[in-house]
Amino acid sequence: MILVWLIAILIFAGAVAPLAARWNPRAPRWIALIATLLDLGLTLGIWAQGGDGSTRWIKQVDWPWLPAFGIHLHLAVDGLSLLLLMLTFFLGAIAVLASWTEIQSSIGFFHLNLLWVLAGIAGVFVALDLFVFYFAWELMLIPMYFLIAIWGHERRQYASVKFFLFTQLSGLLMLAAILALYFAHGQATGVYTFDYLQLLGTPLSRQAEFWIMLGFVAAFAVKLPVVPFHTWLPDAHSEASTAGSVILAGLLLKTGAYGFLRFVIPLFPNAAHEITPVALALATLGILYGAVMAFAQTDLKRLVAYTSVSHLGFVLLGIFAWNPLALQGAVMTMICHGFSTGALFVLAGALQERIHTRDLSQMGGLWNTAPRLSGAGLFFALASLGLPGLGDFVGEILVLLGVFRVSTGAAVAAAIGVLAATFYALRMVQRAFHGENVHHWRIPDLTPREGAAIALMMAVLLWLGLYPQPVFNTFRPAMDWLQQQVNTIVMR
Amino acid sequence: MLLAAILFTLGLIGLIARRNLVFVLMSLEIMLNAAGVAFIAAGARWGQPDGQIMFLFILAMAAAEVSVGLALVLQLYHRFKTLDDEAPSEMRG
Amino acid sequence: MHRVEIAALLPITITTLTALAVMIGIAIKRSHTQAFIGTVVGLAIAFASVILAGGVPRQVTPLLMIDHYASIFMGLIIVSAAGSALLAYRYFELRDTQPEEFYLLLLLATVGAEILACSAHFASFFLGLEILSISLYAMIGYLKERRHPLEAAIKYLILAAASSAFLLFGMALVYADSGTMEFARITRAETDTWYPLMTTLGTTLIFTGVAFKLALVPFHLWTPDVYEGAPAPVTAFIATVSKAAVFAVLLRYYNSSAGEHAFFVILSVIAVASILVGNLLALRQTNVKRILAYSSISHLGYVLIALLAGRDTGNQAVVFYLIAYSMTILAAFATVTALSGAGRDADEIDDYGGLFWRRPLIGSIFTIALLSLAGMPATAGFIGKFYLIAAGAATEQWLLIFVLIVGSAIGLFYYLRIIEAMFSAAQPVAPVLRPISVAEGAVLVTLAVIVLWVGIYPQPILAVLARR
Amino acid sequence: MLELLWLIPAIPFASALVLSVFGPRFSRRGVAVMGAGSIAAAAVIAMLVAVGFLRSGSSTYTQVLWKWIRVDGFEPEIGLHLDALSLVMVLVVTFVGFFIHLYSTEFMAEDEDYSRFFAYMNLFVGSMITLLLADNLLLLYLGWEGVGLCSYLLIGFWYRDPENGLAARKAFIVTRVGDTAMSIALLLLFTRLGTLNIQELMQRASQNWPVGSSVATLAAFLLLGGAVGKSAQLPLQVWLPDAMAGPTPTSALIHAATMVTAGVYLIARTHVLFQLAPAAQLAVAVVGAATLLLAGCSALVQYDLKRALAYSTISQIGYMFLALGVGAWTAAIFHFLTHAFFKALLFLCAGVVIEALGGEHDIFRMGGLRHRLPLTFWAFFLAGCSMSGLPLITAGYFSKDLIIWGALAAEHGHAALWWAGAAGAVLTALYTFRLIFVVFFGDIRTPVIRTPGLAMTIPLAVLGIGAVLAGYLKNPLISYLTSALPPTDTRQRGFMTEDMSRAALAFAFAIGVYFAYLLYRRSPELAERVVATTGGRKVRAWWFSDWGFDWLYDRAFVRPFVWIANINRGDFIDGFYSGIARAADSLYRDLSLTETGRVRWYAAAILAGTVVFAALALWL
Repeated sequence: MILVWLIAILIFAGAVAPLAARWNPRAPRWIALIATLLDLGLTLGIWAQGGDGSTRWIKQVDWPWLPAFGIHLHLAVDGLSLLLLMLTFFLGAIAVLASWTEIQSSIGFFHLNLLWVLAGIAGVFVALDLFVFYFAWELMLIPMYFLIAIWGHERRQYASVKFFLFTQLSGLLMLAAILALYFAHGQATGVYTFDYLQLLGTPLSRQAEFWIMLGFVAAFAVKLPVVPFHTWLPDAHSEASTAGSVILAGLLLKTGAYGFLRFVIPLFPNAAHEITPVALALATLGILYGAVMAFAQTDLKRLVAYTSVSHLGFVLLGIFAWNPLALQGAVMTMICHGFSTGALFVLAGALQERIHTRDLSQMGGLWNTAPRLSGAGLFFALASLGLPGLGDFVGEILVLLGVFRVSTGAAVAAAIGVLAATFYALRMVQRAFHGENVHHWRIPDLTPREGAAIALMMAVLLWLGLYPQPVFNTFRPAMDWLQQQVNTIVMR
Repeated sequence: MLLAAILFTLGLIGLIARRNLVFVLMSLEIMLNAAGVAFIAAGARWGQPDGQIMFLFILAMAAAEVSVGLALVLQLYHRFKTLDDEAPSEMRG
Repeated sequence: MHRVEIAALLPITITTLTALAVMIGIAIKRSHTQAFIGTVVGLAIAFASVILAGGVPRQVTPLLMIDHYASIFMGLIIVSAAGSALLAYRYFELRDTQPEEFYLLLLLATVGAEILACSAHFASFFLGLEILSISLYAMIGYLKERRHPLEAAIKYLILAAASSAFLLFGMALVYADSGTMEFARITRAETDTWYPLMTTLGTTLIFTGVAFKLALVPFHLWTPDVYEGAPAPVTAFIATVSKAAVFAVLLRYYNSSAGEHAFFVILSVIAVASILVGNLLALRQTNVKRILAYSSISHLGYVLIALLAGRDTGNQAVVFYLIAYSMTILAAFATVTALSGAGRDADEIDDYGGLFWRRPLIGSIFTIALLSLAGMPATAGFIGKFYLIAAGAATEQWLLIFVLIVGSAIGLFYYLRIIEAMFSAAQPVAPVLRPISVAEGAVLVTLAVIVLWVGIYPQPILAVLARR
Repeated sequence: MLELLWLIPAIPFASALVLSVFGPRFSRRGVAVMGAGSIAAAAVIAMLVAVGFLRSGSSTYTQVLWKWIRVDGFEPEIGLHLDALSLVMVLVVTFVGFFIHLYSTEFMAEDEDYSRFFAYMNLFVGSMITLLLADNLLLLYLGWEGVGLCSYLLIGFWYRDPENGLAARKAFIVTRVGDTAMSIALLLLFTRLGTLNIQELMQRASQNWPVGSSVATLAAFLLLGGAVGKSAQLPLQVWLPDAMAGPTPTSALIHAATMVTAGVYLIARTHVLFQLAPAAQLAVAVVGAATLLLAGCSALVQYDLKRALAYSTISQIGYMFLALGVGAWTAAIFHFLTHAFFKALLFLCAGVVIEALGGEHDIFRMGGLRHRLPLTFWAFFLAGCSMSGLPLITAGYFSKDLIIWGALAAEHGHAALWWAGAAGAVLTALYTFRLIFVVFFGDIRTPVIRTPGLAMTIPLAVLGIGAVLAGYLKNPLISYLTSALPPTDTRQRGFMTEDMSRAALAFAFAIGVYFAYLLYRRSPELAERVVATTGGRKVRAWWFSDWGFDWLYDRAFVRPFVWIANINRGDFIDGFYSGIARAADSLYRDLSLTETGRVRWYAAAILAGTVVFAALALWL
């Protein structure tokens, strides 16, 4: 029940926001902030109760929706979903804070979209019915599209349409695959249902399993994104407003990774195991390619966007290493990437608000005038390059440790990817914050509001870097279960 | 049956080849009547009255068709001062 | 005739009577409002009678088969016709012609459509189609003072008549072979003569006639011109009533007789071509009515997939999709109509620049309609598309599904272009916008609610469809 | 007492955190007290811990603070491990570190980013101590990367000059190349041995792997990769000379006394592994020997005071590597100790000199400073003597003697290595006294504008004493270190005895000093004449440019990478998708042509369609 509330609060608050805007133009901000914080509080409450790793499904709700198709409103959280929900609401609140002064036009409609996209993402993370999952998966695109298309930057139209087309096309492939699975299950067992738990272990021929899996993989690979399906990402990230970029990088990409973990691996273990070499190759390619691309960018947000390609490569790598170390590392990387990259986008947005450009060549020497902002930039650049002691490192080292057992080559290449991260991270710091302040910027430093958001994210990253065990404990049951699904395959 | 097919083809050629809208309407009439002939032939084959009934329907319908058609052609002549079927082709693409 | 049969025929009868009543009313006193109210009330009663009569399947003479599907289709046709009528009132009010006869034509066309929906025989097929078509010629050209409606009407007339000729000739050929004109009894009588070839040929010709009405590739070329030229409420009528009625007959005909491999292949080719060509043609089109015309080509292509998939799922998917599509496209044309000033229709994308910011309600509704056309969740179009893919997946039509997916992606592009314009900061070049009337507002909101409701909780409709 | 161990890294970390958050609001005095005081506190605690540890009599002490990660058998802890090796190093780091901090309070007094400097410095000390005390390789890696980060931050401390930024990035990236090798070593070790705890790791390695096994060799080589990066040994030495762009105290602390010896520490820490991999150990020795010679040559021709010292650092660390490579483990650590004192001192003196001359780095614009900066001169002189190995008095002599003798006589000793060491000793004396003669003797070329205050002179004095007297710790220290490191197993090879080696070292010192005197004091024209020859000029340029390593790396790695990255800035993969978009667009155009608006054309299309479908139907 509380799961429905989580989403209902967001939808309701989103619907109220434009109405409240007529009463007071600033009201939507407060509404959005309160709604996200309320949800964050609720999820923290769930975590406090059941996040100790003792049970697999911490909360569940199962209502019939469209019985004609065997569709239920089946929502549930396990440790993995719970953590991603917390990330969602945390970054949601951050996004609201980051847009506090940036968004000055149609504030009500902006927050409607912001809250609804969060609702969609939350829906994706809790859905245990494939139809509901797909529903939420597609539903989050529309507000996201508006966030980019209305409040984005110069090339927002191009970027938003590209984003929409990529995700929609791949999403429909997944829909076809979902239906194929539905009928395959129905024909095999006589039970026509979209329920995830029932669809697990559907007997499929080798070919059918492969093709159905491919439909799912298409959707998740575009979202993740896997090179060469990544080209929507730099455009969308760089053209979106700050909140849009934060949500895209911090959350939307995670839905792709989540999809692999929740659906591809458990539903199609055999087929997924068969594509391991391809997946590992694409993952390492993504890590390296993303890093090289990031190095070459002159647009700050585009640079950060390509770092996401690189980091999400680690996630894919971890998922397809088929062992607990890498798997948990992948999840850790997902979570930490949400914070570190989200924060970088917040900073990029703060910069753009101040100097009205994202072009690195127009920056330089900003430390001089905005030391707190620059220091934060440095901090998150370091997180991005995998500095031990910060969260990203924990995830990456676990992935590397896990992958090393499976494929030395991939692990070594990925380790080189970590090295390559140094190139772009330092280049970014140099171009933006260090050097002489040649353009004579005089900009205000982080405001207390921004500073608080950033400091919180720093604290979280440090915590995750030095004492990540509570997080591991939370998603361990989910991962253990996943591992059981996998083990029989890997053993063979 | 063969006669019907030949008539139909003639009508079709007229439809595609003629520019004058009145001739186009006439061609349509020929095609419709060809279909009617075909119905009669088919009805004859089975010794049923259905074919001839259909022919009657077709006649009635063709009359209605032509009356509306001529009304429109009249209007067209009013507006465009021509009966060329190329004239009313402002909408395209 | 038994009473039950009379009851079953009630919708058609009531619509016809309404037409008569309106005609007499006009003869007595010319009053737009009176004709309008008469039409709407009559259609409302007709709709009620559909619900009342929608019981057991009943064959009324060999001509008409009033079964479950026919009832649903008639309900859909009546609702769509009523919607068009509601839109027409204000639209014609602004244009100083004599609008009363329009309702007469509309009702007649509706009668034709209803007959089509029930038809189980070539004769009723043909009669219904012609009643519908001839009324439509006049409706399209109703604004005879203007050039574009006239052009559209002439084009439609010539081509529709030609396609009718094809259809009739095809019917004659099939009849010649099988000796019956009832769908259910058409069989290949002999195999040793060349007559069976005539059935094949005839069926192809019938498809030509039907495909023309449904605007399927390659018989689609008229569509954009007619959609653009016709008055917006008439376009709405063509896009909904005419399409639904013809598809109803196609569904019945295909299911009862034509489900052969050759025709399966032909219809598959038509479906694929319609989806791709329709969507591609709309890609950079700047006229909203033409965009909707092209999109209708592809949407009918989508529906063909369900038809081809067959079985119960397929048939249900066809009906569901047509309902969803009709409601959606009606909402879209309602927006176009509601925004069209007296001078011209609001049909250029530029007319919609910044619409959302100036008219949030209409903007939202049009957005919902477009998203529904694009098949986004929480709209009727999504469930419809879901149903189509389900139907395809149930019979493993993977190629067709793939084409549908590609087509949807292309389609998304141009729907987004309109949405983009509505949400942009641009102002329209020449303001054609006018304040909307209460009736229009009510229609718009109702349609939007329906589209959303069907998108979120389609269970009632699914339940009706599943009933046998 | 021992329980206080965790405070040694914690205090600097806490101070760094406080300084970075609230530093800008503190007064300068407050920052100085906080910055230097935290290190003093750490040093005091380190001494208390040392006392406690020595009293306890055990050879190791482990303090687990908390479980860092616990995932599927991978269970590194945040745990500290104290033994003789780490104790010695922690003491040196905190002690020398404190004096350098003290020195910095005055040296950096004028700088606007005073608090940021101390925040970085404290962060560095904390990381370095973490590195030294880590009980597992992952935590060690944390410290390892932490010190690398601080090195980067401090080299680029004066961020306004892009040159500094470049040097900083170069330092970070080049060391990270080594770190990557090291991280792969971690992966390999954990995968094969199932733990990263250093003690367990060493135990399991020696149990599971025979001497010379390929896995051990691979692991050792990978660790060596990390070590050469951090310690600026061949082939990754290129970053250290440029690192001199940082403030001088930084150079003293990070790039001379402590961080750059982390590689030495790493190899000593994992000595079991290297003992299992003789090939890797030989490589350590060869790298050390080659580095000490090459860097010595380069040091000879530098005219930037700090760069010259940087090359001397590389060269001295080469000695340590040489010692490790031949198996003279304790000698390496002893040399680390003495080197920490004399090299820190040299840098601090250089800082004084450079400050005094208003930022002049070129030694040939210096001169005659002996009288103007007497204390500095004496400190520099003592440290120089120590580094060059002035026999029997200085600390450097004792440590270097051990190494050179070990190069011949230790387990893996070899005559060639001895000769390299001896030649290096000549070079050391030569370049050191070149600096002394050029900077402190001769004519005054640039006026002294500033003399050091108390906070700068005290460290000079204290470290000066250390540079001389630390040598007398030799015997107790070495014997104490053997509780953590294997004893050096020496035996005579060939005719040479230990005394002869000592004499040779003394002789090398004398030769070096004499030639330095000859070339840079008595008749500088002689040096110029040598350099003036074509060969001389070329050799000089070659040595000056660090044997062309920079040039090579630039062309082999940096430029190709940047070229590839920039040429693909637009992402060629996107071309595929825009190609699809273009194709759709042209299809749209073509198809639009069919919509002619002409009714007869439409009718023809209907006919054509019908014919085609009829044909299709009949054919099927």
